[in-house]
Amino acid sequence: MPDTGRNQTDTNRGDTDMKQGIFTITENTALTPTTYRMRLEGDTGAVTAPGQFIDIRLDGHFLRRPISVNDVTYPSSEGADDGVVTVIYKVLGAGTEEMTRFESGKKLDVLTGLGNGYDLSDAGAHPVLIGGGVGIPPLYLAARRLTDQGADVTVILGFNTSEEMYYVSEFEELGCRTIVATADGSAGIQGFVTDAFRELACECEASCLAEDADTEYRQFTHFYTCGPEPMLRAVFREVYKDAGISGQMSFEERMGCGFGACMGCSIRTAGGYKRICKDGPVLRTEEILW
Amino acid sequence: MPDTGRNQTDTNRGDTDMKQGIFTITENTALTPTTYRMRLEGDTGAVTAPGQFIDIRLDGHFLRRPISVNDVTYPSSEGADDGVVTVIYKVLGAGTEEMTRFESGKKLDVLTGLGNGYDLSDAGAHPVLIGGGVGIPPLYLAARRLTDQGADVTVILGFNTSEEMYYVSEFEELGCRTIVATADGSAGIQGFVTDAFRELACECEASCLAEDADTEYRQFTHFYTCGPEPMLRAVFREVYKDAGISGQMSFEERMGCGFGACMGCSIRTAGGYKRICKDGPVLRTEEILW
Amino acid sequence: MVDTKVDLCGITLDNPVIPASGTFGYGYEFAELYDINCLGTFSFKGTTKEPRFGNETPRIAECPSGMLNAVGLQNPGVEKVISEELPKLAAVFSKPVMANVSGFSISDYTYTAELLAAQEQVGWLEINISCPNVHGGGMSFGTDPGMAAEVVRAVRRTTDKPLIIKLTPNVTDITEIARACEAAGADGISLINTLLGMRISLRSRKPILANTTGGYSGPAVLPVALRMVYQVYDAVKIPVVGMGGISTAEDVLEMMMAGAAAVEVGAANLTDPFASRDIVNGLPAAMEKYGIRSLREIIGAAH
Amino acid sequence: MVDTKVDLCGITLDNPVIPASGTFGYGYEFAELYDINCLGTFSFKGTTKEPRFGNETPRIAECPSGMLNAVGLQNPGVEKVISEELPKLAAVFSKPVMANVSGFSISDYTYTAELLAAQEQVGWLEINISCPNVHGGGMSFGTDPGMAAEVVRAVRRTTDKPLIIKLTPNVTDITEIARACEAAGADGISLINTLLGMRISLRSRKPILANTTGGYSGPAVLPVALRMVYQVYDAVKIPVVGMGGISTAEDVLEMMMAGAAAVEVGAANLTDPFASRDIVNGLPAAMEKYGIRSLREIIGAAH
Ligand SMILES: Cc1cc2nc3c(=O)[nH]c(=O)nc-3n(C[C@H](O)[C@H](O)[C@H](O)COP(=O)(O)OP(=O)(O)OC[C@H]3O[C@@H](n4cnc5c(N)ncnc54)[C@H](O)[C@@H]3O)c2cc1C
Ligand SMILES: Cc1cc2nc3c(=O)[nH]c(=O)nc-3n(C[C@H](O)[C@H](O)[C@H](O)COP(=O)(O)OP(=O)(O)OC[C@H]3O[C@@H](n4cnc5c(N)ncnc54)[C@H](O)[C@@H]3O)c2cc1C
Ligand SMILES: Cc1cc2nc3c(=O)[nH]c(=O)nc-3n(C[C@H](O)[C@H](O)[C@H](O)COP(=O)(O)O)c2cc1C
Ligand SMILES: Cc1cc2nc3c(=O)[nH]c(=O)nc-3n(C[C@H](O)[C@H](O)[C@H](O)COP(=O)(O)O)c2cc1C
Ligand code: FES
Ligand code: FES
Repeated sequence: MPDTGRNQTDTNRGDTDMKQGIFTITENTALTPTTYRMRLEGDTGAVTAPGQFIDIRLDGHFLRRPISVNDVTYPSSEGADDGVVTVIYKVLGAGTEEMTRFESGKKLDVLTGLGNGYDLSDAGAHPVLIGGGVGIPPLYLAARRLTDQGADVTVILGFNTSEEMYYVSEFEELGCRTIVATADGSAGIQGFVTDAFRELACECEASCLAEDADTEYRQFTHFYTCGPEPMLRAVFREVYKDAGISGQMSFEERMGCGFGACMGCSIRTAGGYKRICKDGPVLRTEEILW
Repeated sequence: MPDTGRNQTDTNRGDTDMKQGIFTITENTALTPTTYRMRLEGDTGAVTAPGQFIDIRLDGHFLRRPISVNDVTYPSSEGADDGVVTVIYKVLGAGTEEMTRFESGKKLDVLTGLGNGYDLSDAGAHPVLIGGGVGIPPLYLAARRLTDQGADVTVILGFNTSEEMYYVSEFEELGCRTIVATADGSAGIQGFVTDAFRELACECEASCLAEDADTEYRQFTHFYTCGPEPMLRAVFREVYKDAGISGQMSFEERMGCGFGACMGCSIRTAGGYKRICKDGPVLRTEEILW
Repeated sequence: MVDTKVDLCGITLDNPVIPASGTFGYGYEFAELYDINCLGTFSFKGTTKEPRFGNETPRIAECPSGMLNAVGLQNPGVEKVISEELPKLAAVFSKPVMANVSGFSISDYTYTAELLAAQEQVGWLEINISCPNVHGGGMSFGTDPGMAAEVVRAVRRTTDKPLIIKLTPNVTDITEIARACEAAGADGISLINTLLGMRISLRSRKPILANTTGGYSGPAVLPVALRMVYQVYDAVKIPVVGMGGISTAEDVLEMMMAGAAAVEVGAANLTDPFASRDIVNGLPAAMEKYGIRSLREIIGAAH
Repeated sequence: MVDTKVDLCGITLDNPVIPASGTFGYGYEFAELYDINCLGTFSFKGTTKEPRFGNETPRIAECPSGMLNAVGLQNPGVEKVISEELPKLAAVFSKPVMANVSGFSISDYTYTAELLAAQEQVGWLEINISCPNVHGGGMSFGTDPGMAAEVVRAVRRTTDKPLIIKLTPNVTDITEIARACEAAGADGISLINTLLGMRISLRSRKPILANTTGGYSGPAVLPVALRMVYQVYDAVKIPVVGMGGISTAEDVLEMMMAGAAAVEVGAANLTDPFASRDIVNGLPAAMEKYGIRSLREIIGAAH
């Protein structure tokens, strides 16, 4: 059974003092035919935790587009006047399609510091990060910070096919044990991230990680995940329910405001309703009603 | 009494085969603090008569913005691949305000070849061109073509104040006798274009122009005008009704389509209803119901 | 190869794209630009018994993602439409055309409808009981189920040609009006006509339109149109022609999923004269993108 | 110096800008960003007798120049609003606030209104008889003059505080409803609530909103809102609070010229958290541009 001892409503971890700012695009390049990385220079002071997101205003579209922080630097740490926030986005509809045409130098109106983000203090020694498709980007900053704080990080990345793969080497370069799963088997393990998790857990049962391996899978101390809802449900079932590992899951909802004002993104949790934009997007397994 | 002998419905002079094209801005400069000249490079083949207009699509605005042709060149006559159409616009609302920020190289979706335009074959030897404020631009191409065809052209330009003056020297360089009137008297004659017209006519009564000066003012053979409606009404009254000179007047209406499809711009004339965008914008004095 | 054919009251259209009445004249302004036979059909300018000049100008005002018009049914009257416009139209359009009819009394409607229905070129009558621009005019018929039904019954007696009733969206319950029209013998329902709106000039401090109010159309009205088409599809069995804000092939798909058997394109023709042609040309690629083999299969799919 | 003060049912506002109910929470999300005392006042989230979770997600869909919402009146219920939200609000907002009340029966309305009216912080009650998202809910009150009047009469008995009745635009004749409310004792009319709309996902071929339809707001609805405010201004003597699509200081002027004594700003707060503050700050320059010395002088100027 999962650990239900912790305070289930304490998900407001990020410093949620949102800021509005004008950012300048310094990079906008294709990582795959449909996935792009954009770097934005500006006041990144409000970006605190991995798993937070920014909300980008696009001309000709009424609502902003929420995109997770993939990485962030701050002025002080770089000697530059501004920090840089990196996002990775997939072309889905008209807005992201248009974003692919933006050139360096273009200025964007961006809200930063949105959402709670992942709480890394719960990671333990051996966290596992599980990302699927467009859910992978926020795990990168989490992985960077976790390795910085000395954790032994395993990363499982799921893609449909090898052509859609990106950021595998980036995770490896952080020193993470990085496992890939593809639905069509064109790279890594054939199957979903949960298949990779099972294989990994079995393989590890008798491995160096299994310090207190009295229960199956107990070698992972915590998990962090982000990805499409079917993947989240599978991870919830297999990693949390079956394997008994607690974790933190990042959700998506269509948003009106992105900063807690409109109740457009509320879902029910064990701790009452939560606004995905402000009380989330990261929820703990213990509060999810699945 | 004005000459009513001519065919009142024959205002379809321009070759109205409208074209849609993408034009590239090659210049966008302020002539006065609120008046800008924009040059657009592209297929100018549909632009035939002076007094025609183009219709510019602006991102973020639903309707196009109609602007008169100020000047035009064609590929063959310049040896270039494309022709250039020049427009002069005044900042009035959100659309023209936004146009001031456009930079060279920007591409615009433009309809060209709209409207009938002025019929220069009626000019006679001594035409007078009367323009007020933002109505001056289309007269420039008319003046250029009229001087080319050997007419002795008088131009009366009306402004509110000397600070808003533009294009006076351009008309002079064409060899036109150019008279300026300003409402505040800060340049030229103090008063309106009709005041200038009256002074001019009086002065000329005994001058070289008054070849058949049996009637007052008869030295001018025809007039062409464009400007704000109060000015058009004054010109209609004083130049057409009082002085008995026939002419052609260019009108403005809020437009839905700009090419004759929606009936958004219809007005009543002596020859039945006319669509300002297609049967106009130029109407003959004889068909105007004022 | 995808199949763009649809059926509208017994006539097969090559594709569901129909330029909307009042935005396509009698077709020949557009025929100068492209071969308008690429269209499913088109609905010509609203025709009345008597010639009408319409309202004074300004008749047009810009809005966010749309426009107001208060043309006021300018048209040369049904006799001249038949004697002058239809022959010219025949020269550039060889498919059955949709005749849009307006009126200010039941006898206006029957008079005009009967004459137009007798024209071989006319495939469908679209009876506009919804124009909001004419004082004391069409508005009243389209906002009351009883009066709407009366118009339909009267016009029904004049012709066997398909009768499509065009509804105004400026009502509390669109389904009530649609059902009344169906019961009275309509063969189809088209909607939406324009939403009643206004704009004011900050300079003059007066309404921009000479008519004070006007009809709002363009992309801004799409969500309202989709909702009403969705509701009417559930309320009646006869086909629904959907319109309001359509400007892309994807909008066509969305409107058909809401329940439209065919669609009309209005204001988009004004801001881009090639819009209807481009929508027709864009349909196959849009269908492939969303895995649609035949347009017939998606009509009402969202229900 | 221009004068931005206006009066609303006996209370003077420093300026006419009022964030609209449902788009400003209970104020403190915004109070973290700027001093919300710069606002005329604001209307807090629609409050009901019982706590409500509202509709399932998705609750939001994008539209041309606007958005759909189907939040469904999520709120903690009137008791908690009074015990928890209002004290927190008092810490960041020192002016009288507008209490927005919704209900599903007359007794719901009177129960909630009476409790809120008794709060010293509450300056006005805004009775929402128009939310289109709740099945069998507020909709029916706002679309029928008799039922609208019944709500007003009942709530009137519970309080002497100013009663502003918020109307839905999804009706055939807005003036009829407004007049019924005035006759029943309303002190003001606010409009428009959202236009009923829908969007469909081409991928799933289903409505985007879990609730199927939702309320359309944002710049796209401005022309409809202006028209209705203009009509209601002519129909009643009590002040009109105008809203629908306002996102700039110039929109405020236009709405006031149509007849609004004050205005509300809704969706604009969501896409730009500083929108209401910026509109307030932009008013003096906009007034100077159009030669307006006092806002009071332009109310209804377009008539
Ligand atoms: C907290 C959060 C973090 C996200 N992080 C990322 C990321 O790092 N990389 C990435 O590629 N995508 C991310 N997304 C999804 C991203 O917001 C959508 O793909 C994007 O908004 C689609 O915009 P569009 O104009 O291309 O699509 P359209 O379908 O045209 O958009 C229409 C409307 O629906 C909204 N919408 C559509 N799909 C989604 C969705 N899946 N989630 C939320 N809103 C949606 C849009 O924001 C817009 O308001 C995130 C979403 C959320 C909520
Ligand atoms: C045939 C014709 C030729 C023109 N030639 C010129 C020219 O050479 N130079 C120039 O500066 N202006 C010219 N105008 C006027 C010009 O079209 C308007 O100033 C311009 O459309 C204002 O746009 P805006 O967005 O700045 O104003 P807004 O007021 O924001 O525009 C809102 C809407 O109203 C329309 N509109 C506003 N004012 C006018 C107007 N006076 N005439 C027509 N539509 C209007 C706009 O096109 C737009 O659809 C011409 C107009 C016509 C009809
Ligand atoms: C300029 C203009 C004129 C119109 N005239 C008519 C008309 O004569 N008869 C009619 O039934 N509808 C008329 N309409 C309404 C359109 O046919 C259509 O119902 C409406 O514009 C909604 O579609 P859209 O959003 O694609 O424009 C007119 C619309 C416009 C914009
Ligand atoms: C997310 C959202 C929630 C809303 N909730 C309420 C509400 O609880 N009560 C209410 O009276 N109106 C509610 N409204 C309607 C607004 O107050 C306003 O009437 C409408 O949005 C039109 O204004 P706008 O175009 O400026 O948004 C809501 C609107 C939005 C966008
Ligand atoms: S999107 Fe507005 S509260 Fe979350
Ligand atoms: S603007 Fe459409 S006919 Fe003239």
